[in-house]
Amino acid sequence: MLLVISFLVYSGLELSPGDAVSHMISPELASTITAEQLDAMREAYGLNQSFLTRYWIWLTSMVQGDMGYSMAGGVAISEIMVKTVPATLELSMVALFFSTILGCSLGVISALKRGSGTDNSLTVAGMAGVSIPEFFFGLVAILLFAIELKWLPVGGRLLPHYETLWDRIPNIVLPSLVLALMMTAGAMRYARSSMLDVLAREFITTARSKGMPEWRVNILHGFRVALTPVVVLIGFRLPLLIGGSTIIEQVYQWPGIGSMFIRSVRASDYPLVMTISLMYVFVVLTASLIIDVLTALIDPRVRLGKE
Amino acid sequence: MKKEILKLRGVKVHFPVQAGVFNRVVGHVLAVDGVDLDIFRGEVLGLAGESGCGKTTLGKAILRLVEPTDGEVKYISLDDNETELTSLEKKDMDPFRKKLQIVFQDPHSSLNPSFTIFGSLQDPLKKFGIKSKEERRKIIGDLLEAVNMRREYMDRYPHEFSGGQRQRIGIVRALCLEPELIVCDEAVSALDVSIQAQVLKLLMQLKKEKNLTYLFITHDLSVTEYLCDRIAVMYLGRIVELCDSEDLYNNTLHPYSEALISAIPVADLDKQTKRIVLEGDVPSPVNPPKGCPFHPRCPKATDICKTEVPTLKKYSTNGNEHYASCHLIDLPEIS
Amino acid sequence: MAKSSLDKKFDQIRKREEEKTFSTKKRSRIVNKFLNNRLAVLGLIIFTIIILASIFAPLLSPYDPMRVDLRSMRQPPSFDHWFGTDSTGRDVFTRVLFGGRVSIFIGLGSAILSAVVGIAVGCYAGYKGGWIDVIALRISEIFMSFPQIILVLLLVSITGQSLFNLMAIFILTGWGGMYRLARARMLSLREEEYVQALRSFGLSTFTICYKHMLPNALSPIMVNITLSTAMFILTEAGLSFLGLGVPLNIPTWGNILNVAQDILILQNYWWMWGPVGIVISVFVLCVNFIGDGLRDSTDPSQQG
Amino acid sequence: MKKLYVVIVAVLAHLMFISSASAQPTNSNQLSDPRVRQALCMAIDMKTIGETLFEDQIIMADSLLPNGPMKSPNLPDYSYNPEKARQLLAEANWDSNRELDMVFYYGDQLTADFMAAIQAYFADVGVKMTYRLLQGDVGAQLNSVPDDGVNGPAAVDYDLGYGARAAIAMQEYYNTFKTGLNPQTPGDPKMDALIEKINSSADPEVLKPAFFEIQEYQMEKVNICPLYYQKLFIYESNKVDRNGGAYGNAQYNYNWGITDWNVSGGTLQTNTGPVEFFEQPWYNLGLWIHNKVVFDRLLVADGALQPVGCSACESYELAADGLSLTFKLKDGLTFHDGNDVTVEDVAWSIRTAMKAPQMHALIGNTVGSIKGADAFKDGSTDDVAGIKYNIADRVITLELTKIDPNILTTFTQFAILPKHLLGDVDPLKFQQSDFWQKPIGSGAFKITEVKMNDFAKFEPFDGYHGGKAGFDIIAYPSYDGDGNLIKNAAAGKMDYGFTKNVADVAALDAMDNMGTKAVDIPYTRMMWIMQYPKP
Amino acid sequence: MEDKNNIALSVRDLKTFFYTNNRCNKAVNGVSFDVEKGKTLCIVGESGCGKSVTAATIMQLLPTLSRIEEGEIKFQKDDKIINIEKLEKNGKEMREIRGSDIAMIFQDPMTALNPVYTVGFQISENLKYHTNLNKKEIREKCISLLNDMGIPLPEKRVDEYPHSYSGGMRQRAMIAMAMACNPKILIADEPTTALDVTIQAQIFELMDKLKKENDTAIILITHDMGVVAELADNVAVMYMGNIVEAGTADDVLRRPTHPYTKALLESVPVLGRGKNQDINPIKGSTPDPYNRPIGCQFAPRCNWQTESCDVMPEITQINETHQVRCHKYEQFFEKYK
Repeated sequence: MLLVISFLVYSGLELSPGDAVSHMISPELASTITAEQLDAMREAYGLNQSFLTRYWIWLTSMVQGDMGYSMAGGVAISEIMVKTVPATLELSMVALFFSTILGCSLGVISALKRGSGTDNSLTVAGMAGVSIPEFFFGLVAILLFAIELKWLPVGGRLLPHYETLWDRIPNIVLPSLVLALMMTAGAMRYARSSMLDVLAREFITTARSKGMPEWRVNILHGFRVALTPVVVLIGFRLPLLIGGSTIIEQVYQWPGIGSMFIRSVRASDYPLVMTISLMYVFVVLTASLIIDVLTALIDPRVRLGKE
Repeated sequence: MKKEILKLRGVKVHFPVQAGVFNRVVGHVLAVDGVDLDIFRGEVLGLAGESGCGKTTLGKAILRLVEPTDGEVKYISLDDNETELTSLEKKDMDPFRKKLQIVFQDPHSSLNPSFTIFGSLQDPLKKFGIKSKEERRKIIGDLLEAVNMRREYMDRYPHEFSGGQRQRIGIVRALCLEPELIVCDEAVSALDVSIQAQVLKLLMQLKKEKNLTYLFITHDLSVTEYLCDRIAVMYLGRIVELCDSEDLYNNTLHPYSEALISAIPVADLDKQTKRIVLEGDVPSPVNPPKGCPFHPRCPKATDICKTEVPTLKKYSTNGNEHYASCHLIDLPEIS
Repeated sequence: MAKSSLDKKFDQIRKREEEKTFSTKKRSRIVNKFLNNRLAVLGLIIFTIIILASIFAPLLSPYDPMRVDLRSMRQPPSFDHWFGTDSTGRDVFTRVLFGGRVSIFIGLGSAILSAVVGIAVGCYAGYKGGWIDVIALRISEIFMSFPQIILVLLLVSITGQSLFNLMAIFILTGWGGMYRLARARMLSLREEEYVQALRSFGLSTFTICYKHMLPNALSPIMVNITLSTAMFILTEAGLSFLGLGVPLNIPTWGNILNVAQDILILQNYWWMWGPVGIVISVFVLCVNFIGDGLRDSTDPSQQG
Repeated sequence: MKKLYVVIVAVLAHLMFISSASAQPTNSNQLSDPRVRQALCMAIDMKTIGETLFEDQIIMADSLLPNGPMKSPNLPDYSYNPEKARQLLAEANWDSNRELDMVFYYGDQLTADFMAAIQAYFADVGVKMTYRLLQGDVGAQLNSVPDDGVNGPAAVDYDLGYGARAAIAMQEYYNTFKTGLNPQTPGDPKMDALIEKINSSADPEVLKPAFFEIQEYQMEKVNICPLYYQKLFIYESNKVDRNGGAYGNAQYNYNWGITDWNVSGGTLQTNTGPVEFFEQPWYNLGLWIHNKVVFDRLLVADGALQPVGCSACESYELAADGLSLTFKLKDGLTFHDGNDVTVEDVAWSIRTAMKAPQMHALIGNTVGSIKGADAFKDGSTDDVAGIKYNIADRVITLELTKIDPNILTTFTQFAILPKHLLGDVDPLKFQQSDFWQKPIGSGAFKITEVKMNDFAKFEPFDGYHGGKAGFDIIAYPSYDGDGNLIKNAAAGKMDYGFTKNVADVAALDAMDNMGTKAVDIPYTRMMWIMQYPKP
Repeated sequence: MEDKNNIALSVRDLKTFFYTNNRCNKAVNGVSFDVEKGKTLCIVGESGCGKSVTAATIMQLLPTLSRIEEGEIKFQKDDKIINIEKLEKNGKEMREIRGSDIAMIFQDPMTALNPVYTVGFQISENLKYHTNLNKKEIREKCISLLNDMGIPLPEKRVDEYPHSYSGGMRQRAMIAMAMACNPKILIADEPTTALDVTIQAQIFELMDKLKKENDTAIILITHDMGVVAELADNVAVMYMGNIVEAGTADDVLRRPTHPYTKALLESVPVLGRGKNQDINPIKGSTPDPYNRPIGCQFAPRCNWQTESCDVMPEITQINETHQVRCHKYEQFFEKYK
């Protein structure tokens, strides 16, 4: 699977105009560089070899655990990854955490109060949450909280002298909240419908027939079962989260994998684009694996490997 | 003289069981595990058994709605031509599809909710050469009247009908190509008792009018007894007993049939008998027990039952042929 | 004991029932249910208004969306310019209307086309199974193992920016979801008895799956189309933020909203981004409402 | 018959409007007709655009060359004149169905608005035009030169291009119009001769008439349409006091007296910090903050980039014939790691610059004119004949094969890099060295902390010959023209920087804590016009 | 009627209406019956007749869009009579009755057990809320209950999840859950419909045993006259929200007095009567609950319909135990005697 994807991405990049060398030359200075110089650079970077050869070289070194070097700066890609991946993970995990908690609880409340004013307003708010373009939302949040009210920083992740975790929290608040709010809406809708689904099931009646208090019926029997599909769906939304973080990273100057990806795509930095794409795929596949494990933990039917 | 319409020889249907990350096949459900059966023209053959015994799968295998894994299904035409159905190409199957039809159990899923009755039914007619729309409408209209429904109903949607009416439309569908054999797959099981009787009567009446043969699949032995000429009892993919319907009740040979009959509650206070309560559940058809598949639950099981698989042998009761597969029958076997 | 609002409603219904004055309008249950969903109806109304306004944009506005009037740049909303003017003096209201044409075309067009592709493949693969299914499944997995925006970015940078390319990319990335949905639906429909009945007549695969089964799979697909319309419109806006969306010479909602990147404009010229921001959000919201309403009304498991 | 008519019209037009340029298309591309090009120039009301879109922050342009002593007083007037434009187009039989394809490479909103304005003005005179932002390999899409430098066809596919040319040396504006070097303009022997002329001397007085002539000739032919001269805007927060330090062309290096600045709070926050690596300083000479503060140069320039004296050198001497230049290095210079700066380092830097591909044209021209450079480049020698040095005396002499009018300017910009750290690097992969993760120079500030992508911290360097600054610098990774500048400035995260975007200026001026200062720079925005036949 | 002390539960003129889709469905429209201690009352009827709603009403387990309109449900709890219909739906008192005094088992044991908890946990919940046993005792009790229900290896099975149980075992587990607190009344809503006949026989055996051992009154809801014949002490036949005939099993099965009861009995083939038995279908089909006939609900399908049937007939007491809701019962009774 990864192999096929890597080949497709590599061929795709081959089709895009220009290569890394031509991107190293800024347009305003481009006319001053001679063709010989460019060819010399191409040779130095091995770009004059045939497409398949380059792919093979890339693939074999990748298999050996050598991610290669970014073309633009010659920095080892593993080093870039070490710097950018934690940033993105930090952002998306915080967002995922908040959105899941918030989304699930609001969704459950909404389902339990089905048809009430609370339910309706939560539904509308949730819908509104997924209907606003996220960069717009992010920018307005910056304007409001960072520039007008000056409560929070405008962006960035690490600052000099900001050593402790506590120092770093203000920086993550805005981007993660914006990202989380966009996610919450989705999680809430899933939680609500899943919960409604479960509440209509017969074992809820069974639980009630045992004379247990409502909270126990709803939470222990209802929510616990509703959780499985919610976890699965949140897992499926993980790619969305990672994708969403790309734009949020841009808005908040968050030095994560997303902004790195955009830069490397623009610079046709093949090795970097390849590695990041594959990493994305890897993350998505890992996520689905984790989801499988999680569902197994939550749902005993899956745990025992039976239907 | 009785003439066969279908001959089943060693029919097996095995479904692969997939599991694990790579969906590897880890075993097979032996849904039907070697069935020999003759169906005679003009008879009603009941196929009875509990859920999971393979009776429905067998019915569908005859029509090749599921592909048999092994074995032969032979169709014998009126002029005694034998055709082996399971080895036919899909398109060569068409002339026989006309002869063999099926009525399903669930009146809710057996009709396409997006089409009117006519819309659902016209495509098969079209396929089998009835080109003009008027003609198709006439055929369907006539059949609707034959099942005591109004001709105009063909332009209504399924949700406008009650369960019993839908089941009758299902019968119309099976009848529209003038088949010779109809497989009734639990055709009345999902109906309320008051409706069930209507449909049963209708089926009997149609059989007489149109000279049909039924393979009547059901779990309800009282219905089988009422309706069928012969009954085959299945257990875990095999036929354990096959005989005239009256003999099954009066001269039961197989202990499973016996238990089954006794377990059926009878709405007659004068006929209450002692229940034979079987222990445990039907074993999984993925790993059927060794020896006689029934032995773990059989109250009469002996050592031989645990090791040797009994075959279907021919006996005679009441002067009729009576087949059963049990080691413990002390009747003389007829060759 | 004071009567709850639910009780009062019950009393009303009962009274109506006993006086036989309940409405007996003959409408399909689905339409009825949809119409009972106030949000969905509201969504449908606003959706229609926005679409009609976009279609009839030239009739609604005396201005040309491309007409530059540098001497009247950045004017606040007035009677002449309902939404004010932008940095080159173009009428924002007109641009929003014309931008809507393109944005809605991209959103709805891509959603419908990707649905067509997804359904065509999904129905067949879902019904027939076999190697076609395996291959289509693998291909869709490849597309779906990328976060969508990442894949779009990658493809945009490969193919270059143009309206056509963008739609093609949206279709390429969007068909997988539809395919899976159609496939899953087909897999469950395949077990329905009417399908088996059709098979027992030996009807062709094409007739069975596209004529008889497809209509029953349409409602979740419709819901999905609305949701992907919303998503594509938002993605288009996101891409123009990254500078990889529709070329700037074509006004789209994303391109118009993009001026908000400039903090100066964001702070001082609200009319240049406010109305279009609201229009995008409201439109997407309406589409979502409609989708939700459709989902509820076509879902037999939920009563209301 | 039709042909005859065309000829007559052409002759008439020739007589009436244009004195020397031939008033008819030279090839199948209608844009090769000078009347069309003139019309396009006259169709754009740059004055209004300047006053509105550009908030009065631009200077009208009448030729490629910026205003100054070299500017010819006799340039033709192509200011806004729609009637004349229409008339010229009519004469040239402009095909009103043709849609011109304008390309540009700036992603900002202002440029997009500018393009929309030009589109509108063109439409007004009956010329259809669409515009698109180039993606991917911009250089190749913009600047590929046709194989046949006279007849084409064009190697790239566009009709008009919006872009800019910045130069320190005035010759740089014209050198690319030589036959076979220009992607849009077909070669012309007269132009070649004029270019030869402006490169023939280092003496401004000698060059002046040559520049007049080439300007006038080019504007007659209108092979580009000058739009405006860009100003550069230096912004500073109220924490910064330059203490008399000069303001100049901040894209390059000049004497700005940073060691004397006062920065309240002791930390100067700025942008243009590194993203993945520090860019080597020979390409974008002064664009990044580290270019300016981490490295030292032999000479120093003033704000207008004229060489004004020594920086790392004790003294220098340019021979009267202009073919030999000698530097003597100051004593006691060290790199930030404590190693001495020697003439060996200078010589190695020059040699490496001959081979390294990403090189500013100014430096490329200078090092290329050193004796033996060609032989060194093609690998036939290991040494450059024209570089002679004595380590002990700290003296280095460069011998040239031809006059380089800008050689002193070059050494105000040419950073001296440490040989002991970079000596083993393949010049072709110069940028790929690990060195650029945390480079070491001999400039006023040393890099002490780098969090790539987040920030880089610079502290004053004790061993700098020009004195020690009293503040640290923190550089964030954002650059000229991105939206983050304004956000960060508004949040008080920006104390110094420069921009060329007038939209930024308006935003910055609106802030209480920020101020901007405009600097005239040689930076011409223009419209390229494709005169080769279509590919 | 018999000694009042013998009555565990008494339902009088109960009406429960449903309000879905903005319509009112009179699902239970005036139902009265008594449940005797230690006896089995079978409520029999076709789908949609209101028999399950009646059960849910007694437990106050109705869905949101429905309510008890009128009537009384009197439950005798330790010499106290409690009016269940007056209790708050999920209030404390109702919860105390549920599961401990009145317990219920459902039609489909596949869906009635929560798939994510062990069977032991689900049984113990009942004990936790209605007894003072500590954890260890609860566990022991669970195991002994499972053992009583005839589940092999209860020590092991108690920690297994429902999906590893077979259908019959699940229903046994359900019964164990219901019997955990020795309820006075066990409501069984079609407990064997989803099961095979051999398993059904096992379950009936078990219920019979429990009834005898614990003196529990059972309300058994079924559509199968055969089940009634086998298990019932008393029978109530329901049609379209009303009880049309009630009495002892003997009364109703041997001397059916209502045309509907009679028709029901005649429409199913009886095992052992062979091919020649006569079955008589009931004409037409069950009416649309939103479009009910006026008067006697069965009239349109009844062979004995007259004009007087346009008025809903009153309940008539034929003898001490046998009652019927029909205008013509006398002729009918005569004719079929």
